[in-house]
Amino acid sequence: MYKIAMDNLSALFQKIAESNELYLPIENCGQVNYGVWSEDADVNIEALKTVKSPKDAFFPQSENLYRCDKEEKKISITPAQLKDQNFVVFGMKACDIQGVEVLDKVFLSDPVDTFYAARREHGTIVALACNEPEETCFCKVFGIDCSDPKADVATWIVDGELCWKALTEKGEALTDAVKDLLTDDSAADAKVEEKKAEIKDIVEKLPYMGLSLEGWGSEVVDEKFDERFNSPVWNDLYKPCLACGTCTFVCPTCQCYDIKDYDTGHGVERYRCWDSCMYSDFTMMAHGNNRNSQMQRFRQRFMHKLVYYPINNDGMYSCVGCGRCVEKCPQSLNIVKVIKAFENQGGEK
Amino acid sequence: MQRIGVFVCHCGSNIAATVDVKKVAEWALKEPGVVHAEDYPYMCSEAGQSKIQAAIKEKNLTGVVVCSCSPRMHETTFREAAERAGINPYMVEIANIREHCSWIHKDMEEATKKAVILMRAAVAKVNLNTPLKPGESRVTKRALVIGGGIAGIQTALDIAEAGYKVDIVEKTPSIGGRMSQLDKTFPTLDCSACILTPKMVEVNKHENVNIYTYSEVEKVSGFVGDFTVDIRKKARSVDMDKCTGCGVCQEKCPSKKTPSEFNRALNTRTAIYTPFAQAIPNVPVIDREACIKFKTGKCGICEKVCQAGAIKYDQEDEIITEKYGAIVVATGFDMIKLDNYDEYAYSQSKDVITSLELERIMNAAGPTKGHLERLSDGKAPKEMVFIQCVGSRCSDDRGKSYCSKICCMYTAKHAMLIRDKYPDVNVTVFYIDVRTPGKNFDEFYRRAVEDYGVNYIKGQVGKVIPQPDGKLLVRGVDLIDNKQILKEADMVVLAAAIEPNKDVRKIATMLTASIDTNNFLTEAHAKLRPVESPTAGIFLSGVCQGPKDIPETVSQAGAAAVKAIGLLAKDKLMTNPCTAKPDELMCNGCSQCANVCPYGAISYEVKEINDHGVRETRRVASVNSALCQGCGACTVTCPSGAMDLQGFSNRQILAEVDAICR
Amino acid sequence: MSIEANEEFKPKIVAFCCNWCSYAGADLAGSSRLGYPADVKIIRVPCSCRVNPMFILRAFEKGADGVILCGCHPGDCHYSTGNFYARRRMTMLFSMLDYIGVENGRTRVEWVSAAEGVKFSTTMNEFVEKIHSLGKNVRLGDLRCRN
Amino acid sequence: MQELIARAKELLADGTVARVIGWKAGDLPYNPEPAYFEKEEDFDDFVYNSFCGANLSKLMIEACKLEGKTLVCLKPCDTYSFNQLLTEHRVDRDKAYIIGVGCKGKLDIERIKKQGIKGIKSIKGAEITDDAETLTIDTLYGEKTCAFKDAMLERCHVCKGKEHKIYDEIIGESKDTKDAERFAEVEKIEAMSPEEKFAFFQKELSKCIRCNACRNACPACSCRKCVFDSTKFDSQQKANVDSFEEKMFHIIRAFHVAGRCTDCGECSRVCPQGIPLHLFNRKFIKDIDELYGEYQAGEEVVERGPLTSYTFEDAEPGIVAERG
Repeated sequence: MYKIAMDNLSALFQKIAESNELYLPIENCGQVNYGVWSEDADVNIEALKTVKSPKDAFFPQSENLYRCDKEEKKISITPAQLKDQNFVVFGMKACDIQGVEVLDKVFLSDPVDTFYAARREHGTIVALACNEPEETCFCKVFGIDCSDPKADVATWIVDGELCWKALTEKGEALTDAVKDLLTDDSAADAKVEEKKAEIKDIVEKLPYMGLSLEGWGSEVVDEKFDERFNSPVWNDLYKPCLACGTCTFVCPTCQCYDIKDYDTGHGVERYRCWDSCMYSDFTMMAHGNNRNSQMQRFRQRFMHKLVYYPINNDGMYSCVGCGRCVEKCPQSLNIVKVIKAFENQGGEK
Repeated sequence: MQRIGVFVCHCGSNIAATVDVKKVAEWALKEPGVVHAEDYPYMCSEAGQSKIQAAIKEKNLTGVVVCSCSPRMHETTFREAAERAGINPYMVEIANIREHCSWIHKDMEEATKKAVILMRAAVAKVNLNTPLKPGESRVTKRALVIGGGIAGIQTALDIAEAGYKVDIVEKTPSIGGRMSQLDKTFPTLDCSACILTPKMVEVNKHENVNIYTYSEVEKVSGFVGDFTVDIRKKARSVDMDKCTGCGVCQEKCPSKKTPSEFNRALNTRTAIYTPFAQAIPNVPVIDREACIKFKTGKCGICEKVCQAGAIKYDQEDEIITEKYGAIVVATGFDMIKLDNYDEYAYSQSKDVITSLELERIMNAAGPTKGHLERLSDGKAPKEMVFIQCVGSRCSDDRGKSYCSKICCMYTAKHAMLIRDKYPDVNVTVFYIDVRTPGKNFDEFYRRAVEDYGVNYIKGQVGKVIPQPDGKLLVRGVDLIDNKQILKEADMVVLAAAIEPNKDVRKIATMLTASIDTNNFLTEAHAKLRPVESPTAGIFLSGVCQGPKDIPETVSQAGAAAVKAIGLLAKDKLMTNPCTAKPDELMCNGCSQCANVCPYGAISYEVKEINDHGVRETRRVASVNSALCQGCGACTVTCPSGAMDLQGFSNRQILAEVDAICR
Repeated sequence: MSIEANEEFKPKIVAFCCNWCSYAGADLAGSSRLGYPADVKIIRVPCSCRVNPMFILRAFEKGADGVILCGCHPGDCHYSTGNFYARRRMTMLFSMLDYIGVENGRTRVEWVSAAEGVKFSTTMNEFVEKIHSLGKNVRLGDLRCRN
Repeated sequence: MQELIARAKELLADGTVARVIGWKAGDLPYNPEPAYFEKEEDFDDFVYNSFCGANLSKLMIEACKLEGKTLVCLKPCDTYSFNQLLTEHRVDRDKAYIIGVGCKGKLDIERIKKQGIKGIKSIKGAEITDDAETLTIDTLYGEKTCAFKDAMLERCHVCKGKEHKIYDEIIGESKDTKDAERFAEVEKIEAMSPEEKFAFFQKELSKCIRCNACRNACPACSCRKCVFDSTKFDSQQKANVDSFEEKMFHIIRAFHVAGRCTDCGECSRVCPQGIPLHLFNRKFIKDIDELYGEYQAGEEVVERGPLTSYTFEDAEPGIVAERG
């Protein structure tokens, strides 16, 4: 295992940035979000949760697909360029990494989303274990171990040092590129193991650890599905929902997008941008909307994460327990409350 | 997708000299939706219009853009032409490449580029135009004339003669106006009263005319064809039906110190009074501010002496609400205040008077019974000086920038009358220019100079200095001999500028008629529509539109009447289809739009709305398109954009913005 | 030195004119041959109160360097009260633009009557000059449009 | 709180109201959610404490469409919003039973977390009956304390006052929390140079993710369909595609609520990115006060707001440049 002093991180970032675009948590006006590293960026690598997930690095909130240019009455189409530059996302937590896996299943399965695939190909993920998990975290419920994140490189902060371990070929390549700055230390392994145990210890004490996914997942089919889908509980749950898109936009796994045209005056730029199932025009069609009430849209979000997605993806949930929605919902609604609400139904009527 | 034809007008060389019209047409063909483009020397001509119509038919056009002069000039022409060729007139837009382009730019390349952009904006708009259909509204067959001077009287008579009901609202106790104060008229020198009084009688007797004297317009709402007007009939304190006009009350009234408005405050009147002997109606009013009974509760003499029992102290103002199809403004003029012209000593000497005051002095019914005499000592003057352009043609803000138009002529008249009646009086006129454009006007002026020996001096008077002996020292210059002149005069007459009646601004605001900085009402077109206000259904009669003399006033009064008659003759009017329209699916029913609507055209109804299958009963805005005039205030107030303006929709305007900025 | 640096700055200026006064004032400027730069392009609206702040922001978004709104003088509105509302709305909008750091000379309101051809022309000349002094609008430009 | 629950149950039982809108205890010490209570047993979860910051007045738009009256708990500042909604015919007074609830300042969990307090297990001092000056917070990483004032929402520091502007009855006491000038922040920005102003807003707004939480939480933004969701202005955007659109959205949003915004502070409270959105609205409020006379939206039900009225003598837009 390699290590580097935390004080020396800026040198490491500089080194990585020499040949890569580097995304990492940056503090701007009191909020930490992933952004492109620059020398004067206020890096905050120790922040547990960025406001937005690092999903943008692979699936940006808005991205151009192609442009139509009009010259007289001829129209030419130019596709937007695919990502062709290597980049590194530094400091991703285990939950967010699992989020990328959720996206992979959507965008890399047939038909492959070439924009996403190009980003995945050129991106290297450096993971960071969560030192001080918070009360809103519940990744363990989905089988995620935040003490031992799995990515191209895994890192831990232990006693003022960043311990570094390459796990994949991409990880090895990145490690080679920055080797000058790292020191090999076999003693670090033991320290990391100690740290892992410490983190796991805290995780056990988190309030949401006991959350049960009983009644959700890929087994919810046929009658069980109908029962859950038609449950009156939804009717109570959605009521305070403001129909804003906060939960979907901070979520590391939400992958719905809308395609829009932008009139540049000389032609049209077609772009996609994140959509939100909370919005009234979500899946709006010419005839209207097939989810025309907020209850239906609210239900969509949670049924998708906890039922539809698992059914289509071998039982994998598309919630990773990052807890961002728990923190950010203006009305304090969230997926945990939804799961609990059904739990309280005592295994349904 | 529209099929648009673009027609570029040369306007002879007006456009073509600065804008490469061929290029504009060429560029037009590159615009989305444009399937036809051509240029032609005069698009507005019969042949030009035929070209548009032919293209509409041959190319199946759905929209037309004409690049030409201002839409204010020929929009209607082209819309009508398009309509005759079978497309909706509101599918036509004008790109103004003359007033806004060729006439103000010199560089051909620059002007052509701009013309292309203006064309693009118009094309972008037409791409989003939708056919609009005018609605219909009723016409109330009754006209209102505001002002009972010669202009108002003539207009009312002409309308009445055509068979329509007409009401006159006159602020003072009698109709007659300024003309009733005049002694003689130019250039014929006939007696003003002799020609006016029969008219007054005629209008008063006319079965189609109803006169509200001592009344004012209080409120106006509605629109062309359907105005609703509140008229305040001020309490006269005299019962119009009972009063016989015997005049005893005026003889006996003990309050005699109020300056007479009719005699320009040169003498006084009683508290109960008729302004002048021939007043119509011949019913006095009680001036409550002067009346002892009203001030102290004591007196009541008039009530005692009135045999008819017509005195009504407890009479109250009455509000009459009436509907009209057309409104004619004939509010007339007043002389300016001379506070800014103290150098002429108007406020210092009783013998410095205005021309209108001179009219009263010369009039047999005036304060001096028609004898020309100095008001200070009653002596007959020997030297009289007239000063022209007092406050007219003024280059600074002391006076008016315009020429009052009538002064040259009435001064010649005064000079001539004085020289005729009092040959021993010397008359000197200081003038800047003498303007006599009018039938027999110059001849009239020359008679004053040549036959009556009036001394005209081209030059201005700098100061009038009252002397201890009561004479007036006039200091001026003679510009022709280029010398200073000092002249002793017994009387000085100032040809003060005329200005619109001070109430006209209030009235214009009520009528939403536009008014210029001098308070003259603006005509719809200075040359082609001089008696109409830009506000539909409002017509202009007399000096309220600009300075003019009696024959001009009378002819304009007739013209305004004809326009009003033309309107009243219609049973229905087509209403402007460019009105606001709410999208009920989006409307919140918040009432903000109704708050800013100047016409009260927006109301609310609770109804069931079906939004793609979701039914809900709720409050939504509804626009009365007959009342809506299409200003668009509501569209901006509406936060969701539920309210839009047809013909000037959000998307249309944005398309123009985009086209200009791209 | 690049070619662009030498290129003369040609501002894009949108003028919203009410149909009754200012558009007619512009017509009068035209028929009186009172020139002003061709950078000014006029959009006819029925009344100054028809101008939505979104139109103005949109113009900037699409690359305008200045936007001016002309209407009837207060009290002379053809619709009697339209320009009073426009006046408050624009005061608010301009104040907000100033507040977020947009140069406040880029927007202007001027009351021009149908009789004021001279005023229309001098106003436009002044405004264009002002925009020249401010240079290209970068603070409110749409990045997507620029490329 | 018990008095409130008892009264609500009573009104529900005697049929005066068909439902109650209040707050339901959350699953963490600080996340109660707005909720409907229709049966007596629902009240087991009823809570009213210093974390009940949400303004419930906007929920009344939907509640007024239901059968029967709805009891709604409104804090003093929420009553301004309710009045404004009444002004705009968005709620029905006859369908509402308003209990004005006392307020001793509301807490912002973000401000607590900003102080490095994490892994929160419980919080003492947030009960409405407490007069504690300090919050005692038990966390996974030990016990922490935090001054109540330091954890208060921005809006409570510039509180408009604890007087309920509309209510059927009042339950609970209030405590004045104002300790800052309402327009101080705005004045600070006004004093900046154009470059500084631009940099300030550019930085703050670059965080915006266009989640629309500010709009959707705002009681003044009650449009059935927002212009930013409709095609009417070609303004329909779901994401900021560039820096202009962030500004456009926030300027227009502020403009649309100008003269209608009660300064309830919900926009800033709900912003997941902590953008001080109230600075936009408060700027307009300050301008309106200065140019058109003091006006507090929602103080009472009025017919016309400042932007739907005028005077002949109003300032010209050029005043913006003159003020500098």
